Amino acid sequence: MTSSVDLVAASRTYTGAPAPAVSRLSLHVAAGDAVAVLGPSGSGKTTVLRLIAGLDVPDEGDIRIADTTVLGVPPERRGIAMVSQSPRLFPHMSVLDNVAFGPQMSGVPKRQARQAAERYLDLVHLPGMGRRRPATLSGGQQQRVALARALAAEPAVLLLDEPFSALDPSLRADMHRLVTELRALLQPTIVLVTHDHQEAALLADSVAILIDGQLQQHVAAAALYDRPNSLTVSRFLGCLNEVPGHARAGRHVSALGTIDTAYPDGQADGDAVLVIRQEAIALTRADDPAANATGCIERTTPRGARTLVEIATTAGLLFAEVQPGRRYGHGDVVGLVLPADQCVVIPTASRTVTAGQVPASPVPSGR
Amino acid sequence: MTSSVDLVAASRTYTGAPAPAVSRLSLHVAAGDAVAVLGPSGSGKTTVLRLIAGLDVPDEGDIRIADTTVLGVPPERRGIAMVSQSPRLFPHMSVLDNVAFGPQMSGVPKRQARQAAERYLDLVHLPGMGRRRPATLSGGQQQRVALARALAAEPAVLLLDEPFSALDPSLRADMHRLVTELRALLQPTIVLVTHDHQEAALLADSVAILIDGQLQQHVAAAALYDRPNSLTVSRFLGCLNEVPGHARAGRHVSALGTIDTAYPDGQADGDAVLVIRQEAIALTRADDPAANATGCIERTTPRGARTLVEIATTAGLLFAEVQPGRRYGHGDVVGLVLPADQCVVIPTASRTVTAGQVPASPVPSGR
Amino acid sequence: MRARLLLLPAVVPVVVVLGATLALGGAQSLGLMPVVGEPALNLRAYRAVVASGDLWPAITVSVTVAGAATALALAVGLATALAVRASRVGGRILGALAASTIPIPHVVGAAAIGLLLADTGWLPRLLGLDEGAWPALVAGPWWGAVVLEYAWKESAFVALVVLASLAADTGELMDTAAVLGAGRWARARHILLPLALPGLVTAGAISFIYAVGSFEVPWLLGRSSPEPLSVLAYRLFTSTDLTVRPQALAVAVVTVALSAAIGLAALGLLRRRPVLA
Amino acid sequence: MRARLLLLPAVVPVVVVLGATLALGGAQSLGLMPVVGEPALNLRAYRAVVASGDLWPAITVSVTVAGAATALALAVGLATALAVRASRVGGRILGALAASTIPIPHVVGAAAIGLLLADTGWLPRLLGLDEGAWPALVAGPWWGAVVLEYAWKESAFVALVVLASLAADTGELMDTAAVLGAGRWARARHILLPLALPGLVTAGAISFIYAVGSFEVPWLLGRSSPEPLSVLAYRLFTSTDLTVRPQALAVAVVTVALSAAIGLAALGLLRRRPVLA
Repeated sequence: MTSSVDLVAASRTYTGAPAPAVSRLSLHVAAGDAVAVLGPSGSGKTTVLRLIAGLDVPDEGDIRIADTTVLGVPPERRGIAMVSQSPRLFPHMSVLDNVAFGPQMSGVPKRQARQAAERYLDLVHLPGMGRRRPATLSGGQQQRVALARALAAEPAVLLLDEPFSALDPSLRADMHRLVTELRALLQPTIVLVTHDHQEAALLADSVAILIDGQLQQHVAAAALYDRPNSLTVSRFLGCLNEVPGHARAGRHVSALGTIDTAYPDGQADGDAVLVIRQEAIALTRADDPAANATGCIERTTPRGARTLVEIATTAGLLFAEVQPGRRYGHGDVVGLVLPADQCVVIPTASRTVTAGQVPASPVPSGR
Repeated sequence: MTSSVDLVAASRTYTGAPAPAVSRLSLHVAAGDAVAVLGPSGSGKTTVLRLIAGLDVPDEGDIRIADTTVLGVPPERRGIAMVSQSPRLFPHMSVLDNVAFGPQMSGVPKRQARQAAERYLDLVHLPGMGRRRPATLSGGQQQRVALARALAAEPAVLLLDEPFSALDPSLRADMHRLVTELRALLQPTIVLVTHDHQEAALLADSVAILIDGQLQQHVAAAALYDRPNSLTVSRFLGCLNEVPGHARAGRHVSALGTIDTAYPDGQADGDAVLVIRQEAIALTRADDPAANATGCIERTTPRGARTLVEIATTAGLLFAEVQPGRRYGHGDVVGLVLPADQCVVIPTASRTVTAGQVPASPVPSGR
Repeated sequence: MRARLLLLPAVVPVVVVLGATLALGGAQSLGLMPVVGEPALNLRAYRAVVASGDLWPAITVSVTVAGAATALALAVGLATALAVRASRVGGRILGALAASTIPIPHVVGAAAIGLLLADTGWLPRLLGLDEGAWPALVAGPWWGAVVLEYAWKESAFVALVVLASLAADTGELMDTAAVLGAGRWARARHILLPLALPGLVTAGAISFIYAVGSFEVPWLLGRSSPEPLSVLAYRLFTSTDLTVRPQALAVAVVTVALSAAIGLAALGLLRRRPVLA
Repeated sequence: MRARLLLLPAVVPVVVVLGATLALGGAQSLGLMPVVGEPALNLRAYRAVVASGDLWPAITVSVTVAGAATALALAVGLATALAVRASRVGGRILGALAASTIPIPHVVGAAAIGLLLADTGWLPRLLGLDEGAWPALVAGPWWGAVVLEYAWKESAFVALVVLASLAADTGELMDTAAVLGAGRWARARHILLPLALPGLVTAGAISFIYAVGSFEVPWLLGRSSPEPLSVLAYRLFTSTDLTVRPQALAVAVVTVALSAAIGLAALGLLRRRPVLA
């Protein structure tokens, strides 16, 4: 019942748009796998789903479901289902008939379709809600019904388009638990579109990072933050520390000194930027022999229970996020520990970035 | 130009509602201060702002601005301004006229009002956008205009009602920088309503935690996570670890053993729950003499670049969030370090909680 | 309190005219305000209209003509609205066409239809048909021209109301249904039609009420006998015999009652199917 | 492609009747389809109507009456809509009242107004006024009864259109304006009125066009001379002298042109003020 999904060098440019929404995108999703397409708004994520769903057609390239091209196949015969950011429940039907819609369309008699719908309502923890009108449910409940409706259609591929981004953090956590539960139970192929790194890493097996319509990197979810392959990706994932310099024999040399990196084999040698996440830098005493560098506290900002600390070093400002209870004051001198396996080196040639971390003016969020 | 704001035992029950939206709420905001009212959706946060704004009237209690009651004073004469979750720009006016609306209403001639508006548009980093129609701006830009419009009215009190929760994370970060900047520049009294802990801690001087219409705790923003006064607050702030037991002479005794707490003076002695944030627990080798307890890895979940680790201990499951690069497998035995200053003790008598951390079905998000 | 005061200038004329119309019209039809003689509450005027044999045929004709015209207008208007939704370019042209019929008064439309469809009209002449071969649409037994005139004019109205009443997210709901396996016809039947229903009911009721109440079109294009309600009321009202005026008002009251019944039925239908705001 | 085909059943009748109406009506008014004699393109019919001295007075009367009625309907309708927005309880009653005038046909409304306002009507009798003390509203020089009838009927329509066209977030915008320091009147002037404008323009244009095109009301309640456009066209069209029929169509063409001009002006006004979707 689950199928693989492939985009093969698919491009799509909207009339009047200056740049393609999606550009020569190739992506493989194995049957039963969950892939997250992660990117900022306006990066073409939703277009990817619309192309798979058949609501939009690529200008070039191919879309394949279960290794067969589906170009020319209308949405209703692609064996898919989709959940969007807004629940999009049919307002004139009861909750039960909403969920029974998919089975009914595939020819299941009304009574059986409704019985199936009851089961899926149970699955999303809304038993007995079937007789209510969608408008009488809360936003989180409506989104669960949308999920039940999509699952009830028994799709070979389930498309999720930022399905939880309109929900409260606590409702979102509930929905994440629910999806994990349903994945274990039903094992559909899932393509999830999101701008939330955490959601991507949490729900998917692998993450495809899409920026400006181009696939930047496709990595296992568990390794999402480990090895960004460009500054674009690193910045998009929220990494704040970049130290220009050059790599030699697996070490990075810069104004900060010589630092052991995650590439001891020297594969990244040459002009290169050292990138290390603020979560990975540990602060210690200035005279700690384990410290790779020393610096002077410039500023602190609360980050949840933790604190983001800005440290002035010989290589400019570096950022570290420290655990609760550590208090630093302006001017304190500290040592910085940069674990070698967290020190990523990105060759300068790949510096194709213009904006990103710079406080740029917001981009219109076209889809 | 800035004024203090006080709610004095203010209550408000909506007709037909089973419980009061706000119940005997007293809150003091000093002139020039920023107070965040933090709570889950449906907790009465927006009602607080509507009461201050005069868009709603308390059933009981008093609302005071600059130490004078404003009951009976209509919104337009309270010297306030408000920014809501949606920008609510006037669609039939240019951006400039939107921003100039406040000054014009207070009698400033049109030309001068527009000149003032230009200045405020510069302040929110939208110079030269004045002639455009609101609908042609992106969501983030519209929200900046809404902020400029509120500031241009030169309010004694600025009310912010989840003003950034509809924005992308990166736009939200931009807006947070902007508000911090504007606070330094204009020093208005600010009441900010949000469900986002981080936003509350970042933007406000102090945080009032409102749950089910009742003020739970009002603490300095820097100490938001340090000393929750009840399990309700602790859970709302996302703390996952609770160990029942009792406190004696400043130490907590439970199935986990005897743990030094943040109350060495014994002020919290008696039956009590030990509460410690997952960010504060450090993992170490099982044989590390610094470890307070040992446990066995049950499960790991990605949490951004970090990993949330569930550890089975003699006191049940405990949670720790560990830095990037630490990998644990199911069954690994580890030591847990619980820093004494992070071990909060909450007397069991205050256990007034029913739901919270339990994966409850979502609550309708009425306002 | 202030808002209540604001209501007054708006309430007063509506109440006065509506109240006066219904109360006094009702009163005169019930014999309480005779042109000559003493006032007395009775159903004489109603009995007289019934006795004249004009009332039942008038009701039949009015309801049939209005019903047929409304049914036709609903079908064409719905098709137009769906076509506008479905295609963008065609949609704009069609919308403009539909809107362009609005400034044409009924009396002009009726005249044009008359010129077009009469036995000796342009269309039979254009088609080169003999008099016998062309159906008697104008002033014929089937009120064809009257029905067509109303249907033509009201279908544009129906299309515009349906388009306006379809929620902004109809397209998204259609996409959702497609992805869930609903083909073109299933989407039209299960999604579009139910969503368009409130608009159809509203437009249909207004259209029907208009067709029952209006009288220039049947006068220009209909037969002289049986008369529809509006024509009958008008003839009795403008009669030189002032004693039949209560009968005119009785017919008017019947017309208003019929219209109100349709309006209430429409409201009932709209209530039964809750619509998302 | 398929969507295009769907368009056909909807497009055909609209195009045929609209096209035929305008083309053939225009053609006949321009002498291309004379009842007797040879076809020849000329403005004879137009010149004849102008020469008869009926056209200019007819245009003046039509525009004045329709304009006055529309202005009154807009004022009362807007006040009603605002009052409905402002108060909840009063609002519902008022909305029901406004809606309840819709099922009353114009001919019935006109008759009632006539009975109410004529020299010998109920109102002067009720007030115990002499004939001289009561203004000549019905069939008087100022067309008072005609204006009042249209205004009464259309004000309900205006109120409903304005209410429907006010965006769902109007209340929030009003709150926002209040918090920014705008008092009751400033809010009405700077927020509510501009937001209601598209509805007012739309309803006003439709109302005006209706009043210009309709003829039963002026016939029942107006003077016999000068005739408004619709009455003039109707009289010429139903005249036993078939040679004046081109003149009837010329008047109809002028009426439609006038209505279309108002419609285009309204569209222009609506374009100039962009409204948030």
